[in-house]
Amino acid sequence: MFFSAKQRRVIPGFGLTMGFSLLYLGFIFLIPVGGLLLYTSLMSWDEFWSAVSHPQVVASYKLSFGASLIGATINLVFGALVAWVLVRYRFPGKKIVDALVDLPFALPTAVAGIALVTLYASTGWVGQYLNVFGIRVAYSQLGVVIALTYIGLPFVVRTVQPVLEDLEAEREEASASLGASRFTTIRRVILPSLLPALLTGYALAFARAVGEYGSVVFISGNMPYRTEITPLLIVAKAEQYDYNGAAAIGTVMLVAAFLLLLLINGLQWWTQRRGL
Amino acid sequence: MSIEIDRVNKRFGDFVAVDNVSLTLNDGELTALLGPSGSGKTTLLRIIAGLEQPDSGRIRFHGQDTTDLHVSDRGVGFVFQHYALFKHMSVYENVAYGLTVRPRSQRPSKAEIRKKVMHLLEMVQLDWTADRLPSQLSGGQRQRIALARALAVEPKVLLLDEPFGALDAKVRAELRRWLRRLHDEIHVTSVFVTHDQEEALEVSDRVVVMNKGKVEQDGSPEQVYDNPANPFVYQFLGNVNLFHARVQDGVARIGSVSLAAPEYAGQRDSRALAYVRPHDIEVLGDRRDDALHAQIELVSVVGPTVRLELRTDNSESVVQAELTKHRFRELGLGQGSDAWIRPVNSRVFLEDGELQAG
Amino acid sequence: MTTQTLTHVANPELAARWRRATEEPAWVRWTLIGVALTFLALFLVLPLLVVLYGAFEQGLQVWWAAISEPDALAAIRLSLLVVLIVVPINLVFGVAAAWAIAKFEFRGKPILISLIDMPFAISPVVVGLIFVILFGSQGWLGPWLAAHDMRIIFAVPGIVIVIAFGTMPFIARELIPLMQQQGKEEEEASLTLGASGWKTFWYVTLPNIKWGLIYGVILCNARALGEFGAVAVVSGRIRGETNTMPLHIEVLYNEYMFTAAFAVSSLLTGLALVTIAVKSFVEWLDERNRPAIASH
Amino acid sequence: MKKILRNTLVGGLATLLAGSVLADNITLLNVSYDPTREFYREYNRAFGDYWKQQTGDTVTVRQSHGGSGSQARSVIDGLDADVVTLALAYDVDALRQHAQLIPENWQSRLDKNSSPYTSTIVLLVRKGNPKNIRDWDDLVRDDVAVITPNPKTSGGARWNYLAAWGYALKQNNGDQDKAYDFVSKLFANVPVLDPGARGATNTFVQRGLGDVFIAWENEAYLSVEQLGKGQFEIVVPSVSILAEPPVTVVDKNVDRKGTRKTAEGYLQYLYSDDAQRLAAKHYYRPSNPEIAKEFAEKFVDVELFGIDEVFGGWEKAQNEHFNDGGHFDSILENIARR
Repeated sequence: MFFSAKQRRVIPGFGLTMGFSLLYLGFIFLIPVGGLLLYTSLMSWDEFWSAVSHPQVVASYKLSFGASLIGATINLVFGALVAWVLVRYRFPGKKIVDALVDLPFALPTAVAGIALVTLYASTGWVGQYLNVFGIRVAYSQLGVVIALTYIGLPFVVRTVQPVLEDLEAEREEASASLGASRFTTIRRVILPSLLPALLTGYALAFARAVGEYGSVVFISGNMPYRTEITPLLIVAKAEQYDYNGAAAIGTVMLVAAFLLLLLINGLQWWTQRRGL
Repeated sequence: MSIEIDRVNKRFGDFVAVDNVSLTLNDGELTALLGPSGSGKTTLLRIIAGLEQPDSGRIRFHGQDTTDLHVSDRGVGFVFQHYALFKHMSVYENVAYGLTVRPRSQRPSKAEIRKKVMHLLEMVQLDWTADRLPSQLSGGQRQRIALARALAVEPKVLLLDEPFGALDAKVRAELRRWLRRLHDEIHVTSVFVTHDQEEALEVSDRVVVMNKGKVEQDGSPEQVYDNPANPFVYQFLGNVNLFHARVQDGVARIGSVSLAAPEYAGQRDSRALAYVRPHDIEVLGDRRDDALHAQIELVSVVGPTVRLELRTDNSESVVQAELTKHRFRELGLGQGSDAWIRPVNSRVFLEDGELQAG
Repeated sequence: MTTQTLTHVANPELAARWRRATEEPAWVRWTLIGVALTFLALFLVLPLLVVLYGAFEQGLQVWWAAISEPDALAAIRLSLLVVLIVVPINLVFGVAAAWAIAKFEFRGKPILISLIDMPFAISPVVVGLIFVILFGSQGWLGPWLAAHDMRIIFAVPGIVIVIAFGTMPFIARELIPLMQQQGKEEEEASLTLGASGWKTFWYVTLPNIKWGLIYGVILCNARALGEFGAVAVVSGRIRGETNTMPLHIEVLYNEYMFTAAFAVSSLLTGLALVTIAVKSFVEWLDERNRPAIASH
Repeated sequence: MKKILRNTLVGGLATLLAGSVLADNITLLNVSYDPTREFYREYNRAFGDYWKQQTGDTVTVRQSHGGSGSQARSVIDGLDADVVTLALAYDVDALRQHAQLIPENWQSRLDKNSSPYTSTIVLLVRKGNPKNIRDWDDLVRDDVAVITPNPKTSGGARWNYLAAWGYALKQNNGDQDKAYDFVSKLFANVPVLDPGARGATNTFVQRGLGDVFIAWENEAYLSVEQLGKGQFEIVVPSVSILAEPPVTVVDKNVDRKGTRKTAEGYLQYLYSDDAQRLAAKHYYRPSNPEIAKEFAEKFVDVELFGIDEVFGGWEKAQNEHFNDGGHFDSILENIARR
């Protein structure tokens, strides 16, 4: 039996906690998600396939996944850097900066979208200067990347930070005593230890970005084939009473999300196995 | 309160942790469960406590079946290897915990609790730490607090899991003696788990040697040490030298040396191993017929004793011998000297399959 | 030779240049700090300033008028109501799930953890869609609900459910690693001392997970207040009735009442900032309460 | 929760006490599209006063605004609207097609095709008209960026699209292919497709994107008056479409809630002189010609064509142009390919 302890346990409450967890998961999660899958499975294959493989939909996958990939990569680089700076260096205002990292978790996405477009539109505080160089952020694919970078920012920082804090100085000292330069030490000793955390943060940021809606619609141009993200397309389909199409695309995203999570948990498993 | 362990079995997946163990631990005794890691001793202790459920078999306290009694109703005091002190509570609160969580009807008054806790803290000589947090104490102090906490509920039996495992050598030795004295004072039936034979031999009234889930030997420290039941116990209880020997009619022969082995009186010529502890090897400076020639390879002085490593003519392995510094000076030997050695006390076990009635 | 070595050590220039094996040269350090702070300024501080500037551009009075207007108050009330329902439920769930996962071994554990994680990765829009398909009057359960005069979507229950869905992992996710790392020795110790399961949880487990729990609640709270995409689909946007704060912000924005939109945003941002401040305070308390264990 | 419970209770009570002399508290829900916010805010107050006078009942009207299509979807999925006041007949008709919430003849139940006010599509340009935009022709010039919402999700944008298409037909003697090319060129100039009309206004006005904004007449005036006085000018094209935003009672809902009488009164009152003037004040063209005359100088006289005469009704227009695989999809595909 899944989800049942092998036998009576000394610590009490297994039945109660497991029962409540499963009941709650079932109500709030499995019934709806199962419902969507069932709904999709009632469609014919042709109908499903034509809905999810229409060029406009495929273009939106490319944007959603592509921009998420870029955003997550930016977060990978800068998130690692921010985590490094926050853990290793001392500078004035460090506590405040550390606290601010959580802001994208806490700020409603719609507000984030409005704030970002206010900044990056060609009349905005930042946009007007970028405009001089011919860089258009708002209403372009770049805008989508910016929004997705914003909402995924805390993930890499917050997964790498604790690992970096726990890293023993001894290994670095050992590397240095063996004649390695600081750069070599970082590349050969520190980076490999951080790799699992980096990948986990990367995957989480990516997964979150793929599904993001609220902040993107304000800053992306929403042009089909060019700046239309998949979640927006789902909304558009639903609003044209095309629930089948919406559900089909939704299922594709759901499956993508699940695969991503499997990847994340696989990474964590791998991490534990390597004893890092 | 006696503890009766009746044909207890416990597996974890494919791993047999406790293999059909039966034991009776007497009232007021301090028993050591001794064995290497993975021998099942901790599992057995946790089964007695009710922290693990046996796959089969019964546990009885004073004849009363407690197998299905929940740990919180079993009335055992359990001292954890890593103390398991409640980090967020002061020392006082930790010790008082077992009393304060009792149902209101059975709970002593605040003043009584206070009196009792302070008494216990005095007993473990830590009354001055009452207001501290566990993290502010040293390892040895934490261990004593954990013990006081377990005693506060007046347990019927006291169970200790590797109680000194995480402490340094000096503190271990002190605490060991202290535990012995404490037990003599309160006389509660106690069981402790250890992998350290010295600890088991020094502290306990009784030693139960375990290996691979089975009891190898059960007896007083002297019995176990002097009369190991089998090669495993012999080897586990301290350093030992192995000599290939031949046994015939109650005599074991190691080269030119003969040893009495009355337990094999009717044995025909068989291969055997003789186990000799380093301090049972007599080292002589002069040649003797009933001794083996050897060369001293290494001399190390450890406090009042001298340990020698010698190589015999017919053996590739090294023989260890132990003697007093005084005796060593008398012999006038040094590194590289020739010497003659003679086992004065040994235990002979036949090699596998050689046992046969003569 | 000896003298020379001594002079070397005493050489102030060299002493100043001496650095730890685990340190980078100063210029590298400051460059990295500079790059990181610039990145954060662009991505975190500027949007925050935009919101605050927009909110207070026309003075405190206008700001106050915007957030004390009846529809805004209704949105605030609704958001708080939702939070009051969702956070406690998710709190109980988080603790229960973490207890089951951290204290017991059972098969299917990784699957359970993955399921708890799923809402992180599912698009809020898909969440909204799922509930419309299930509970909409054209949906599967819709006719039955209508026949029994029950409303789920376009009413408070629907909003509560989608927000509960989206914020489900936060507390559980915070507690699971914490409780796994703490093991179960203290609980066992408590049980051997005669405490019941509830008492053990209350006196031993809870104090140990307190800070993680608070942090999880804070994050869950913030997300519950800020959830937009899924709520937009199931709320029906009835002014003063089913508009949560983020939806009300969108409404105001679409009515060209930018100052008001930013004012309500600033309220949420303020909440986020307070949240973060509380979290930092909580961590600071935690650090202070954990006396330095003799190190190295 | 409480409110919904109260609504249900009040609804039940209203049914029980129908025709009695007791004064009731009645709540209506008007589900509308984006640009009507300001108008209905004022109209609801006026109607409340009027209804109190007439019947003694107190009416509270709740508003829900959003994209016309998305609002219709919400009502189909169970949003408890008493009346809908949407951007186009097709969206209202969806209530019948998908959920049988209203009868087949809904559009003939009220005067003027159930459209108490009309509007048209005009062009909004920046101050001084720097790109010198005079008519629809200028929108397909290479140097002009056009802002319009997405016709797939916005009702107003469908009017925009059809207005342009109708103009091109007129210029080319009804040649559909040429009209297709014209609209294709126009959309090739569109940099942003907001999902709703209000979002598009924000893009043009607040973010300064684009040279010309195709908008509802009332939205255009609102931008000129409220958002940036003196920053924008309205250009009225040579021909445009007669936009008829229809209204209807949602029969299934009002019958269940017992609010039919009030809901019908609410819509009837839209045709009253006071309401017509109020509509005009908010830049909607009154459907009552008498009142329209009063505001003659406010609304430029422009040649308007109807959807029925040029496109054969909404059903057909929707199928040919906006449904999946329609002209609009293929236009977007062609633009993307270029």
